Amino acid sequence: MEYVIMFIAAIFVNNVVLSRFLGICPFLGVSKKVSTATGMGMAVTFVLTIATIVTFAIQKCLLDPYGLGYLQTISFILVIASLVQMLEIILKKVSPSLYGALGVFLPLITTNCCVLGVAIDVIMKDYTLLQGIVYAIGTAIGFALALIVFAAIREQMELVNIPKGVRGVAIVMITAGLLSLAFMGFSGVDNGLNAVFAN
Amino acid sequence: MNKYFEYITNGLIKENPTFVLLLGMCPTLATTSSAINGLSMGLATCFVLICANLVVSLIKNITPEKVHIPVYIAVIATFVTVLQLILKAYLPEIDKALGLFIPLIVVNCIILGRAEAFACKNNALASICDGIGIGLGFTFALTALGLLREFFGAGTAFGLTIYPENYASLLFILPPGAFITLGFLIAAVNKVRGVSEQ
Amino acid sequence: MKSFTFRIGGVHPDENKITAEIPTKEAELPKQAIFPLSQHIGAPAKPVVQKGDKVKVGTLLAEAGGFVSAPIFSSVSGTVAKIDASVDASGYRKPVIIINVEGDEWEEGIDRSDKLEKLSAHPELTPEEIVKRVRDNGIVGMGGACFPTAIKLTPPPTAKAECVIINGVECEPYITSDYRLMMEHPDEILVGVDLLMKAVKVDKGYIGIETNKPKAIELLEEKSKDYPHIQIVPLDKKYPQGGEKQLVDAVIRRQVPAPPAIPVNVGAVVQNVGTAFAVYQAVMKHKPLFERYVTVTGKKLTNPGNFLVRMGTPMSQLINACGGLPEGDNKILAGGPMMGKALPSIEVPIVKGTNSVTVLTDADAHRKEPSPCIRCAKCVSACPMGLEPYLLATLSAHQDWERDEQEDIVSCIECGSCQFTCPAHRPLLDNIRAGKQTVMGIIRERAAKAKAEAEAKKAAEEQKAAK
Amino acid sequence: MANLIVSLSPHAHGTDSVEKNMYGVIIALIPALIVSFLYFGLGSLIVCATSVAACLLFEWAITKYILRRERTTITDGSAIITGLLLSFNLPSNLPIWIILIGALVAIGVGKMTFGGLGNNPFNPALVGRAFLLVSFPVQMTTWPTVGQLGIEGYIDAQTEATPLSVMKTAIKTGDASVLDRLPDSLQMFLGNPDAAYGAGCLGEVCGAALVLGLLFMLWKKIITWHIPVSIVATVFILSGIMHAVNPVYANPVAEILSGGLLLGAIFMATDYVTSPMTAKGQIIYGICIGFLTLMIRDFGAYPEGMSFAILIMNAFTPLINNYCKPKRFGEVTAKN
Amino acid sequence: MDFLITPVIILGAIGLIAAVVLFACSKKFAVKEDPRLPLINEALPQANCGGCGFPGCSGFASACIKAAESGSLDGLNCSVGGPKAMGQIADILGLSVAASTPKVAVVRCNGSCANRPKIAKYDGLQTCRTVNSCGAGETACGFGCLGCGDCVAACKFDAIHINPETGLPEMDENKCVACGACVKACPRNIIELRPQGIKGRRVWVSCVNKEKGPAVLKACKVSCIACGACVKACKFDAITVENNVAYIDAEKCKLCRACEAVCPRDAIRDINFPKPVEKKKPGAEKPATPAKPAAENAPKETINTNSTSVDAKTETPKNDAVAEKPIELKKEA
Amino acid sequence: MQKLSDSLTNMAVVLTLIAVITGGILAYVNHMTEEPIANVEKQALEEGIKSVMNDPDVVVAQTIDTTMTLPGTDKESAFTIYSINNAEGEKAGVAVSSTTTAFGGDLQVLVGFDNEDNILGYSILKTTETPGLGAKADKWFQKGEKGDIIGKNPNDEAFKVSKDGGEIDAITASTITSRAFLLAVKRGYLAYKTACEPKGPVVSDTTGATKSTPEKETQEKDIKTPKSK
Repeated sequence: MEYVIMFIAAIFVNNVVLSRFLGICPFLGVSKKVSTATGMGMAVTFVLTIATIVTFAIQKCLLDPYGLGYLQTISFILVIASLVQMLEIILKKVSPSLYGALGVFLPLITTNCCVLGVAIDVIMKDYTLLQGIVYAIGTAIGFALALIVFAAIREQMELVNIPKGVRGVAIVMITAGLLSLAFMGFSGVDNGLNAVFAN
Repeated sequence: MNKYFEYITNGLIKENPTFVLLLGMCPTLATTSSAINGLSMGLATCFVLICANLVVSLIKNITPEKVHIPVYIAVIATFVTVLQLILKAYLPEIDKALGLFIPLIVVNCIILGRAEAFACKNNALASICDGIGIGLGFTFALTALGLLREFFGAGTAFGLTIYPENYASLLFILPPGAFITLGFLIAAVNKVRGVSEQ
Repeated sequence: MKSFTFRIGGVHPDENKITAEIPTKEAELPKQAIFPLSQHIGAPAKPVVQKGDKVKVGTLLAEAGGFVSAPIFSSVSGTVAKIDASVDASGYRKPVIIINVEGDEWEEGIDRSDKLEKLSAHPELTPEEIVKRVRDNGIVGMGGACFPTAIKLTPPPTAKAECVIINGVECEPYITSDYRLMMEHPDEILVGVDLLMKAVKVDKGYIGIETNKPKAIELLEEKSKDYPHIQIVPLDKKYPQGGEKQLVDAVIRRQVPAPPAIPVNVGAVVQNVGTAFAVYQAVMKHKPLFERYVTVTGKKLTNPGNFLVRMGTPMSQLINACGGLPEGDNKILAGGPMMGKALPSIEVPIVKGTNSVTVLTDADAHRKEPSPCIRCAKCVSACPMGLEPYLLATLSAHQDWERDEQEDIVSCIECGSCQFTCPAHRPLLDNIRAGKQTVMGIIRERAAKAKAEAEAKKAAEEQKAAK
Repeated sequence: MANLIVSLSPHAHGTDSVEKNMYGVIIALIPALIVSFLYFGLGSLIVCATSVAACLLFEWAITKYILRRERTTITDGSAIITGLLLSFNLPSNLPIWIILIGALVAIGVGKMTFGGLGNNPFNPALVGRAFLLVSFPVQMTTWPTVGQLGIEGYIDAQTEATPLSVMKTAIKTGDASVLDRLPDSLQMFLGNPDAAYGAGCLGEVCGAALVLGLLFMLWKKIITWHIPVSIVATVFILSGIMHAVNPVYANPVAEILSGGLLLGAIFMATDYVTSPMTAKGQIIYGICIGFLTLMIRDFGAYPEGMSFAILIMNAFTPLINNYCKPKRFGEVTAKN
Repeated sequence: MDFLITPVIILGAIGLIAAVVLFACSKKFAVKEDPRLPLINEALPQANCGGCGFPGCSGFASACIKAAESGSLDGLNCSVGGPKAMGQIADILGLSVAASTPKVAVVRCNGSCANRPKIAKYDGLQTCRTVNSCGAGETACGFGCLGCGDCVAACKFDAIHINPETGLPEMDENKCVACGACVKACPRNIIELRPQGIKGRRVWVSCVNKEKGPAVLKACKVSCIACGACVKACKFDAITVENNVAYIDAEKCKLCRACEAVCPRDAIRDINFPKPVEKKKPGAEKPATPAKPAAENAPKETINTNSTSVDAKTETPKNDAVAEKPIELKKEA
Repeated sequence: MQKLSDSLTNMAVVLTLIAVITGGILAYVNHMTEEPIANVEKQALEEGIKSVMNDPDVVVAQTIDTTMTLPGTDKESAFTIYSINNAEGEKAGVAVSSTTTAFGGDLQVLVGFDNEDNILGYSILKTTETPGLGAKADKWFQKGEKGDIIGKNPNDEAFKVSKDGGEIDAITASTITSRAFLLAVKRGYLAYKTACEPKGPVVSDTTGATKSTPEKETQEKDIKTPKSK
């Protein structure tokens, strides 16, 4: 149950985009079409999970034993950058169809701060590997959900007559704000559920 | 010399990373709950940006294509970590306020973006100027946004009380407020620049 | 009375059947008759007369211009004045044959008597013979679409007809010509249905009539007692019940799949009552299609009525016969207010598909001012094809043809229910129609391209094989 | 002779209009409005009037001076509805300046930024209400007891816990006996000025008045049954199960009658602009709202889940519209 | 120096492993791709910000290559790299070379409100497409401009506007880039891309009505009636009459304006000439700028109309020349 | 100058070189800042302890890091208990650092208790609460503020927010943070009691449900051996 609540909390309550401001750039950039958003969401889920496992291993096997906590940022990002690039190269060859669906999004993920953010978060919150993975997947799904919902709203907005002054990024921001306002409704749900299931 | 001056002003207005290029949105939104936080984040980013630009422009020719992203990122990450350590040691308050977003400067697309778009094609001095310009532009945007949010959300500006907090709309300090304020700010900047977005 | 209807959407506009109980009059002969060469779907007819030729009533003026086409016969006697262009119901100037009327002399061979000829008395009428006579006499769908009837009676080999459905629905407001026809010639219609059933080799026929015409239902039920295979089906008052697909759904509970499927793919051959009557006259009386029932109506017309009109008669003559155009802004429609065509001139002639001349005046003539879409989804629930008109219209306005196609814009039957029901008075159908035309163009282009490619490939392979 | 008029078909038009629908909704809101006057007196009047007037004013001013459009849209009734619904979601002693901010956000941010009626992805009244709830949590979560009709009821009202806060206390403390303090269901349905715990926002104190409005709108075919019924049914079934498993969760009838559930289900979730188009989509939408409402009510940090649940589902509406297409003609059968 | 050794070794090891793995992957899983792709990637900033709306820079690069097939990079923009990067990409894709002979769009209809009497009133969606499918429009000319501005909406460069006085679109030559969007948008094929001409001077027949004499005469005062006077007047064999409309081949035209002088209907227009053409027939003066409505000389011209209509009628060819649908016209033009 | 090509040697050398150099730089900077950072932390802690003990002259006598499972949870929580002596070397009380999950994440407080278990003062060590709402906790419960807890005993029945039937006013619109805060204080108290005085009073957890003695015994077993520093 703890994992379930953690998972739900990561998706809705502490939605990575809407309440934690991680991964805003791809959120704004790749949310013009639902299909693209879905692809990006899948790619992020994939990379986030792998990256969390790898960085977890690095932290626990290399950095912690030698007391090198300060190398966290640089080693994590190095690993993530190489990992993403490697995945891209491999996918392109091994499964062109999957590459077609996900591959194009991969380079974008390097600079998606939610990958590094989650990797660091997992260490900071002192999660176990399993918790870390659940958290990572939850976060990624939260990202994908926000992205897809937002893409659908934007697709709809494409078809209406938005006033000239706010057309473009401005209206996208304001809509994201309202979406974030709506998602604020979830706040505290995880604590509430935790309390209920702890009793 | 004029050219270098232009690089600096360019980043401030014409290619303002936040309002025009729309880069580095995560820290823009996350760290602007007050003017001072915005300012600190802006300056921190500015520091990393200048250093990274400088180093990248120096090593641009010895970097093989396939590894240039890891290399640049390693450079950036170094400066970020240095910054983080220094802040921790000498300015713990700011370190606390900015939290996770200090290490996340690494993945701020402004920095990698400038490294790729500018520093790896220009000489060291130009790169520094570009770093200053873009960095200051970013700082300016973050401070403005922080100021607005602080003003509406807490009734203060740089911590000074302007009107009683009871009358302030808390929402502006919360995540939705960040998006909404930035949205209207961008609309206002567009209006001032006389440019209609496509 | 148990009545049926189609299952998706539909609206119910005010009926305004002001001419329902006015018996049909024969319209006066025109001074000059105009015969557009394109009165039907398909290739225009080819003229076989020349300027100065003398013609009689029933003389062939133009022969079918292709497989999907129909011949055109003169409805008057006189001299061919010229072959020129004139405005027809499309709103454009199109080629026409103009005849100066002199007297009223009929071709021999046309049986002008009132005697009812029954099918049982004519064993020589094989299905092929019936279809041939239908084709030679230029019969087209009389409901408005004007599809050559003979083609409908020879379904493609992939589909098998199981029944004939006769459309006596007349769901358009104002129009009463089919109603009058049913009231005045029920026997002929029933024989016509018999003929149609024989032509497509089926032994089941239905006549669908809306319950706002109780007298017609009663009369035909009475008369159809002699025809055990013909069933009268009362239908709810709902527009667009007269649409082919909706009628099939209402009567035999089968839905025709998306285009290119046609009703015969689910076993139904649909014909209008007017067509049934015309088929009767063509097959039994050797009378080509040159006159038809037309309702001339309008709230502000002093003297509306139903007329038996020779084709080629200009509408102005009929309108004058009804008391002339009312004061104020007028909109003249060929057809009813839901699907009729607004005409830029009243000199447009009556053609095979003109079931009504409707005159809308003042407020009725104008569209209401549109306001933004409030996404109330009333168009979605009104659409009889299960489409999303608001979306199709917006996508068309944004020229997003790809998504338009995904959203099945080609299924639209242009019935206008969406626009009728829209509380924001948006010009939904205007947009959808533009989108539909474009998308269909794109589809055709793609098909042609694919075909060309396939052929090129085949040719290349053959060449290879030859080597 | 005057020129003939030409246009494409159809040439006939139904009698329906945007105004008719909007004013229909306003009429449907009248019973609840009257009840709120009876219960909260002057306070209710001030809040309602301020909210409606401010919404109209902002809509007019923004259309005219910021968007610079020729035609203002204040006559179509939508701004009045936004104003009324906003005020129905506010406590009756809310200071005027907060109401003004709420109206400004509702109209300015929630509606006109997107280009006005029909373009907004979120229900403007709810945007205003959620904004106020987050911004001014103190003022927004203290509700005057009913029956304080005079000016003192506005300026310095006695406040009272709402049925919802009683329910939440029961869950938090795990003590089902707290629920005994709830008024009985009939009182909650009819609304009783004397009942303890009769407090709440303006529009949510009398279920009967709201249901009356629902019946009117169904009769006038302004809305269909799908959304209200699916919301209420979901809440009923889900809270029934929860109540059966653990009695600290209030009984389903109380859940339905308390708070803004009926108000939201009848008037706010059914907003044309922000709800799904097809019946199937509307039912999914309703079920999700019901579910989310219960989740937020029972476990979340905010006292009432309805507003947020609707806002969240507003966000999902385009997605629902993408996937819940009406059944196309011909999809059903080809041959039996 | 102890504190230095471990981090250096560990980080060095991470770097080495990353490099080796990346190298191994890139060798082992090498895939052939469009040779231009890496070049474009080079030109792009590789910020992978997604600001362009494509998923990452390489996504944008392949979109550019795809767009290049259709001949233009319209709508693609990299906000980070700016115009410089876009210019480089255009160079790589060889698009900048394409625009060899500068062209400009011209409107081939002069049926202003004054020249073309209205016979009906259109009341519906105000787009040319819709009006076109509704019938001839508000005037009797089934070929002329409908004036609803589909071309204006199609123009991304703000180069075309409806003149409220004439109800006709007018081109801003300086802004027009001859992208052809308006040509595609016009349901009646009135707009044509013509070579810009020396000093921007152009002469063209401003009518596309394919109908025969009387109907054309009646529909519009400045319509081409296919009388052939211009064909005879042209010394360079540049004018042909086909489908009852004269057409000036811009390649052959030497801008002498002899045709304009003889046109009885004033259907030939010119632009950017210093002096108005001398009309052979007295009283029918042609204003130099097309912007001025032809209404001014309309009354005088009615005389011409009457005098020439007789010729036109006698010239009427045999019936077969059926007016074709506007859409099919495009391929010929 | 031409860019280096993508050969294995080049890639490996460059990337390794960069990694080595950056590693070196970082190690050096870390080395330089290690001390100041530790100082900063230590100073902050000392300042904190002094402020929560409401006495500028106290000295930490003993530090106990401990983890235990408290009633009402099934998770181990970490506590740090500082035994405090005053300037004269007499026992002045304890300061406990305790963590709970609040609205936005972990909430870590440092609470000082006098010898009678009454609260001397508190400070928030770590918070991720919302600014303007939960983040107000740093002032809200201080002396003279609305939610004053100074001088109160966490073992009292009334040590709860008023919404839950206690006597402490919750931070406006941040009941969850307030609850979490009080819970943190109470847990700190419990930890200190269980760790230092195994025979301490039987206490109830904050949710209000009474806990029975057997549970308390299990708590004792859960306590890890305290290690002294």
